[in-house]
Amino acid sequence: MKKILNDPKNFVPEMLDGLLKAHADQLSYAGGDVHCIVRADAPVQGKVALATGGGSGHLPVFLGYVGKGMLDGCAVGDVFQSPSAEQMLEVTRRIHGGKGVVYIYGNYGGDVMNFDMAAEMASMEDIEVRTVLVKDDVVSNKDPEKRRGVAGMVFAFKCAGAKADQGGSLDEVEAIARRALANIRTMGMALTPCIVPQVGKPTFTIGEDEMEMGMGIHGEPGISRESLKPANEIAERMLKTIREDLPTASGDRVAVMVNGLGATPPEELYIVYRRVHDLLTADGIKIHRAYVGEFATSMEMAGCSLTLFKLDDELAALLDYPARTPFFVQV
Amino acid sequence: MKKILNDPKNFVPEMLDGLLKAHADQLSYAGGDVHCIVRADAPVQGKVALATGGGSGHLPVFLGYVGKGMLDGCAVGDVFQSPSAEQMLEVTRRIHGGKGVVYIYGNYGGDVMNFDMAAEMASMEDIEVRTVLVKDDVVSNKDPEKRRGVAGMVFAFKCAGAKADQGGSLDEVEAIARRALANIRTMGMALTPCIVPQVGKPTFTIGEDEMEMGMGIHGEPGISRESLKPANEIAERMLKTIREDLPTASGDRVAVMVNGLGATPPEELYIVYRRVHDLLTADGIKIHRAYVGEFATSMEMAGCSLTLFKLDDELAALLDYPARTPFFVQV
Amino acid sequence: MFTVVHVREALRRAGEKLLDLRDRLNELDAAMGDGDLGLSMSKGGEALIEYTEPEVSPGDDIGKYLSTAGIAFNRAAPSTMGTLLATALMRMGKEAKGATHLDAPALARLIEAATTGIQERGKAKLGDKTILDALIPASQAFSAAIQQGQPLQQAARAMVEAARQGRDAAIPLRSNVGRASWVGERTEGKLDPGTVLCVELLEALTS
Amino acid sequence: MFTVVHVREALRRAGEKLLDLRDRLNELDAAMGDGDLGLSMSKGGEALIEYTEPEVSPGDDIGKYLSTAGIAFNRAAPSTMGTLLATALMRMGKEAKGATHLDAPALARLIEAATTGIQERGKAKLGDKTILDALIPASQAFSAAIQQGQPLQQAARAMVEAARQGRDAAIPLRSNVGRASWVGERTEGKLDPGTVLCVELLEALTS
Ligand SMILES: Nc1ncnc2c1ncn2[C@@H]1O[C@H](COP(=O)(O)OP(=O)(O)O)[C@@H](O)[C@H]1O
Ligand SMILES: Nc1ncnc2c1ncn2[C@@H]1O[C@H](COP(=O)(O)OP(=O)(O)O)[C@@H](O)[C@H]1O
Ligand SMILES: [Mg+2]
Ligand SMILES: [Mg+2]
Ligand SMILES: [Mg+2]
Ligand SMILES: [Mg+2]
Repeated sequence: MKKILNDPKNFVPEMLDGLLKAHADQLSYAGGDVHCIVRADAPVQGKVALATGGGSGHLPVFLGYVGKGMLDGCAVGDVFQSPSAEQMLEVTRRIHGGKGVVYIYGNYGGDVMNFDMAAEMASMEDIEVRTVLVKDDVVSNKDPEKRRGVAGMVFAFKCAGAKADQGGSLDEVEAIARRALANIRTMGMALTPCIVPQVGKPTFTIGEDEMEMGMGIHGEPGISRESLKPANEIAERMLKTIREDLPTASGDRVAVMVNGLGATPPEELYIVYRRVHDLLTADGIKIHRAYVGEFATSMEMAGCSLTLFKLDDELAALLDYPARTPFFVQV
Repeated sequence: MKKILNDPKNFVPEMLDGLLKAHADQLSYAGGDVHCIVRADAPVQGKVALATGGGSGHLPVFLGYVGKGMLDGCAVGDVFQSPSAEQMLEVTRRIHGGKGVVYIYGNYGGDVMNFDMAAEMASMEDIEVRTVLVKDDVVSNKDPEKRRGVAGMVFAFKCAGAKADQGGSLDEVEAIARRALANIRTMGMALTPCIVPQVGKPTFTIGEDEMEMGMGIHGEPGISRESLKPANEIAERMLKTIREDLPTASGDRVAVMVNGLGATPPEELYIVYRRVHDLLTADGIKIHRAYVGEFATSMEMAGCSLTLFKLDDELAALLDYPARTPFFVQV
Repeated sequence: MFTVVHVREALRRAGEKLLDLRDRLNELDAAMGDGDLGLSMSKGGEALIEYTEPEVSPGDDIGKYLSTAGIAFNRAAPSTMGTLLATALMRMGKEAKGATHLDAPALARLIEAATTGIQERGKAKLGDKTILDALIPASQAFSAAIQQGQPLQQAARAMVEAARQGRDAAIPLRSNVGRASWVGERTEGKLDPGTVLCVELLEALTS
Repeated sequence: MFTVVHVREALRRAGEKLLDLRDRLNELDAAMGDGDLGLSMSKGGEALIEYTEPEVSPGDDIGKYLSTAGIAFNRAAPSTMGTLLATALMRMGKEAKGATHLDAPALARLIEAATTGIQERGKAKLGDKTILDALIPASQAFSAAIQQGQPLQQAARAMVEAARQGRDAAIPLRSNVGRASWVGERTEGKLDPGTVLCVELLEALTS
């Protein structure tokens, strides 16, 4: 296992300790537990608070988006594992600014059950909680309600966070998160597995010349294992699959994200972006903003995902709104 | 070769095409050659212009720092290969705002020779060029003049870029770049090689349980090949080596960069940062700013580097000054 | 009649079994999920072992003992299965609230409460290829045997046997919930790790 | 007497040799540098082959032909070695400026100019374990043989032999400039790729 770490058991707490030290001006933690990350200035009184959470190993997702204009708090679990209901409750208490809390997180079994428990407990403390599940991974299930959440969640954080920062009500912030997510689709592919530190071996095996289309960010098998294709073909197929699920036509305005899963260099991501850009532009679709880089990763997995976000005027303005977190700055 | 690309021969031009399309609001190119990247608003009249250049495969280095408050232009070579003197001259012409140009780039044979040729040609066109070589890699040579340039160059770009943005003269901007670099040291280590697309196989081989301390960013062998050590020990040794070369004592103020070489996840970088932070803090050294992430990479190489930058009041203020490029935003 | 002393021993055995199962569960989960079931269960197991460290007195409240075990288990293992098993412990605790002694019918009610808790928390049905495919028939077999007046040993054997049959009957099915459901038809023909866990845990608890 | 026709043929042979050497130079460079020497030289080789595509007339200016070849070579291969070889071509071009015919002493001056150009551009000395360790003795041997009135074939053989000896004499040395210098003592005992290139190129040019 080629990793720079100390005892694998301390991987997450040491990572969090380092991160809190590096970003003490922006981040703090609640309840004496470094897994309960909150904005340094939490609670922001009179603002709807946004929280997320999930397993570690996906930086910048999830905690990397805690900061001004995006999220107020994040409960951090062990690698690829949900945080506990207690930790989520701790974050919820600390960020609540009197106007309620919106949970936005990925549709994974453990997370859903724990966040549900946390929401039940929070409501017993008179904190109103709304839950918005991210289910943007188009190929993970035919039933849109059963899909898992991947990189597209960043756009939801961005728009809902902007709405909350602008003084939106609990209803309004929840509605923006839902409307954004209704217009967000992602598809991913992987070339190599990653290694969970405490497991110590790759999450799956794959041939030296193979790729897996539709691979999940925890190494969940995708829709097809096949020989490695050229970047243009990969880009085309991901875009086609997404557009079959999210109809887009000439005159539409979109944001595009080409996201690296960890080991894939930005150079390769730009080669993928190039093809996506050319195809969309050729169809008369306007690219309002392009995001190319690592936004939601799987440790050292090689591969990428493509996210399309169809915008209306309000969503575009919310996406453009400034934000500042340790991993995401937009001016 | 597990890479997402089309024909390896087109790796760099396709990457640049995608990048220019993604960041058309911030970047443009000179002389009809996508290898000659310049700020979209170049030339900025009445400002000293800053240029860099070097081989591809190190994103965000080099072109990723072209933007407001940092660099004006960058000549981009093929993977790990210098751009040509002609390309550098093209960039120089396009960014010159009447107050001269400062070249800041890494001390590599091919680059030095081509930039020297470019500077000679530019002076024949009455453009005054100053050259500042980056030689921050402490272990690459005992003789400081023969060292190679690595991640520390980003701090030099930042400070010199801020000085130029504030209206500094050619002498002043050059002096800041030199003063910054006199106070910057970096050391790196690697766990895995990377693959140059047109070569198609790893730059070196290394055992499954080995690391190389002092490894260069093109895979140049380092100072010792040894069994993989815990993160804390790696951090301690890099810090110790750097501090032997750049004396630091209680009361000093520094900026710290823990830089990932490509495949190493940010989680691991924060574990390294944590140890560096604790050691410096224990010695009474104040950490003015911490940068943890990918700032200078080697494609999909696993490993990291540590950079220490000893600050005086002016350098600290210049480091704090806002900047905005496609890869680096500071507010 | 069972007291908290027996419950403590049973939880301890369960905890040790979870440690033993680490590699096997990781492997099974890797084949159709994310390969971490052994990891999270061994953490839960450690928490149970630590939790059962202190002595108990035969007159202690069994319900409270089980509920608090559930909270400790969730803290240590907040994964899907960890949360389901924590819910099971908490529901058993709720069912046994105030009791210091349990007879066979009370034991059957506890197992029913655990099964219902897992169904409500996870919203899965029989045939979805989850732990429930082993647990529901096991719980039913146990309750039926107790109702028929069979001795406890025999009822326990019937329960474990029903769990085994449920586990094996689920092999050809396709996973319909949780991470494994994303794998789709490739889960057909494979053992569901949750059903394996169920069989092993029931064996450990009744041994 | 040599005309541009011979020069063109020589450059073409050099270009083809550079293509042939691709893998070998990559391997040698990987052992002590960044492993790209074969890559850049094959690009330079392609550029030379393309450059020598058009016919030339025996009366053309040899100097101009060589200078322009240097610019084309630098554009295609702006690496350390590429820039040095481009400089060599340009300096030979400067030396031969205006000439349509070259005799043996003129050829010797061309090779001396190339050697000086590489020294000035790269600032390396004899013994630094670079291409110069083969090129300087080769150039000296050629000039000496021509001065002694030896026939061209024999002078060429002396040149190549001197380059070989320089290449081999550099094996035990430690690289003192360029990327390889960072490798330090681990370069001792290894062939410098630049010296190998020098021998091969001189062989190709004189064959
Ligand atoms: N909704 C559910 N209800 C009941 N059991 C479930 C449910 N989802 C998954 N499972 C069971 O949990 C097992 C996987 O547990 P675990 O590895 O903890 O999941 P994850 O890694 O997704 O958090 C599966 O084998 C299955 O038996
Ligand atoms: N300053 C120099 N002067 C002359 N030759 C040099 C110099 N630096 C390096 N070399 C030669 O160049 C060879 C490496 O060339 P190349 O692979 O192009 O370098 P790089 O990859 O560093 O650009 C070395 O083997 C050596 O012979
Ligand atoms: Mg899991
Ligand atoms: Mg090179
Ligand atoms: Mg699992
Ligand atoms: Mg080289």
